[in-house]
Amino acid sequence: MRFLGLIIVCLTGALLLYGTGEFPDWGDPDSPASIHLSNYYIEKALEETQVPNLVTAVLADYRGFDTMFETAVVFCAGLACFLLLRDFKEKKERFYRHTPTGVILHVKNSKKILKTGKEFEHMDKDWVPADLIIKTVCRILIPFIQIYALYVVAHGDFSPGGGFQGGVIFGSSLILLAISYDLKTLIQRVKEKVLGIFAALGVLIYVGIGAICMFMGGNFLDYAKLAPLIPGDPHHIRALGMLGVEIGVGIAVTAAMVIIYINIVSAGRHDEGR
Amino acid sequence: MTISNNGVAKEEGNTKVTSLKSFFSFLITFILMFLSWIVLSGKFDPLLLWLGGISSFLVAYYFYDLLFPAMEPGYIKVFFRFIRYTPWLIWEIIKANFHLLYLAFHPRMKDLIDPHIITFKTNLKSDIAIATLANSITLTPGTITVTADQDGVFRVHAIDRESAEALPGTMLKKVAQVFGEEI
Amino acid sequence: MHWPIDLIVLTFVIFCAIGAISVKDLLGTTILFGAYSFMMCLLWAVMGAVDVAFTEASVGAGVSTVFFVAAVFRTSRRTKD
Amino acid sequence: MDILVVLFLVIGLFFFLGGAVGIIRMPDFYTRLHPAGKLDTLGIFAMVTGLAIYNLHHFSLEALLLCAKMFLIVFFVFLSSPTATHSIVDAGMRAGLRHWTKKKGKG
Amino acid sequence: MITFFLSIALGLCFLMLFALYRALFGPTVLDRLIGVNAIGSKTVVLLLLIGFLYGRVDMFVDIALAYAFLNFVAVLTASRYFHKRKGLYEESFMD
Repeated sequence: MRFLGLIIVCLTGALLLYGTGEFPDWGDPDSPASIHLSNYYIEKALEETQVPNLVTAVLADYRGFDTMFETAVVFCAGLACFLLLRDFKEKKERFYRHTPTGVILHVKNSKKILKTGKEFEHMDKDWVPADLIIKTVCRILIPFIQIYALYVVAHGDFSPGGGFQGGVIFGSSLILLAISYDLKTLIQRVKEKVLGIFAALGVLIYVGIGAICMFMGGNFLDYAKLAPLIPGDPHHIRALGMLGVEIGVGIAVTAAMVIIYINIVSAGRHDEGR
Repeated sequence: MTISNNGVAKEEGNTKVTSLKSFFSFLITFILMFLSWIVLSGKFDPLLLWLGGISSFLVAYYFYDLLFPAMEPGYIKVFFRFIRYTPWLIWEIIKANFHLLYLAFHPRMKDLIDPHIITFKTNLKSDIAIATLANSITLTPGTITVTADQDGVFRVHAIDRESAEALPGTMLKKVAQVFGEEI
Repeated sequence: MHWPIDLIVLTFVIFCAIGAISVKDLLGTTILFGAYSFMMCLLWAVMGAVDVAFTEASVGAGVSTVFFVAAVFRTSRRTKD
Repeated sequence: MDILVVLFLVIGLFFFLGGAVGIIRMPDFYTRLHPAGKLDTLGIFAMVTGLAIYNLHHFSLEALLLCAKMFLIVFFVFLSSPTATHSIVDAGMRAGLRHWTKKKGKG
Repeated sequence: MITFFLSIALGLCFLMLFALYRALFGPTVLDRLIGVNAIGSKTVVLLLLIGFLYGRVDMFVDIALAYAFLNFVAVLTASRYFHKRKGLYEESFMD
């Protein structure tokens, strides 16, 4: 059976390689892909949008619908992870740890919840104490990473990056908090509810900017119609609209990444860690 | 917005001092974040500067206790002493790296190396001093910190006898002097 | 102009891909997949597609490795075939 | 000036070469980490210094800020690389990997 | 100077082969991790060199910075796995 699979794969590969012979050359100026739209983008984009980074102009302005639904897909991924994995059932077994000595109590099959205070605290089976060096270094690094992520979001117009990449980096800085301390620390700082609201809010910002353009009398996501609302140079209005959209994407992606991580790593119970 | 296992001392009674301290740590975090924003951005556009201000405010407001859990006035001195410590560390790293290069290119390497684990105890108290010492040990070739815990007990994996013998001496003294602790 | 780097990195990408599907241990596969993403990011950067390289570096190498490790952590490390 | 750049880059490459050879030749996991974690760090330091000097040929504020940005990478690597090394060693210790010693080194 | 940068970049690519060997054929998972870490640290410099080859360093520095950070996160996550699960060979994995 595996041999048959190998033969089929090889045949398909050979067919595809045969098909590449008909392709235009690499970087051919007369290829169908680069005679219609690309020239227009390259010539007009800077003049029309005042955004130096062509990729951002294409992604957030000319093909704004595409990016909007991409953001919606990321949001849906977060939602799917939450709905499939989140487990609201009450735990049967509980673990308590005596803080001064480190003795672990294991309570089975009891509905009663012991009182936790200074002496005893909740803990989980998988919990290991956070490593001192990793903890300290991550504590120092995380704010710098976050400012870098926000920089990437804000400078989507000038340099590579944008909402998606910045959001992912911000999300992984929060994930780093969960890795270096434990999951409880992250959940205490950033509540689950807040994450859900933010994930929806990011998509809402994107759609809302588009809808405001519609109310102002333009097409959906036609940023030029926003000019009366915002003071400043009307030439830059498209760049400003793109900035708003990027911020929405960043918020949505950050929240979705953290939701996915939390739900996967604790199998939906949110209890790994103390 | 505090980390429970962070060792943040919560003294009851003088909440005013605590809030003042947290305000100072917020301020210093804000300034650091804004400086790094300027270095990253490299553009002095008013819109971008405003955005930088807002982002550094957000980071400093929500995560001020990460960078400086409890701001002490002595931290500024520690910072300058740390800057004076860095060139010595880099020189030490370069010096010792050539030793490791010699080991890596030696044809009879397996006769030269003799890996073993040593344990020693120090009296360092604060987290950041222990982490600095551990990272310095790791950066100086020939030795890697395996574990370092709250009590200041270090387990170090050394690649040969020579680099193991030099271990707790000068570097520990320098680090303790930087952070103002007893040896 | 940069075709030597292009060619070498492309070869490495193929090695990484073959390694990632032939290793039996799923954690090892995850790590090799991270290496594959690193190489892929380098390849995009050599070709001049800076934004794609950034996306690959942030999503492929960083977050997806984290998610895969988290998933392996909750399931098992064996493959069935 | 150019000589300095060439010197730094070649030194960095040499460190990287040492690290690569060490990774191949060392007998076990723990000893492999020694060249991997540290020679690479110094290699990055040397090479970024060389590139920053090259970048300062046309002196301006932007070039200076770009150099600062490059040294941000160095700062980051100097903090994160030993931590990653320590983390890997700790993982190996907890996983129960024996370390290579001279007496039973043949195995 | 550009030719020199290109040759340095080619040298780094060649050195990457050693780390790739360790990543592909490392006996244990942790050896692979070392290999990936070494690949990452070489790639940071390689990205900067490519930036100089294109003459647009300001763009490539961003990627290099993000790269250094995400390499750290990936390695930390994979090694944190062993802090929580004990044992290199798990669940009768060896047979």
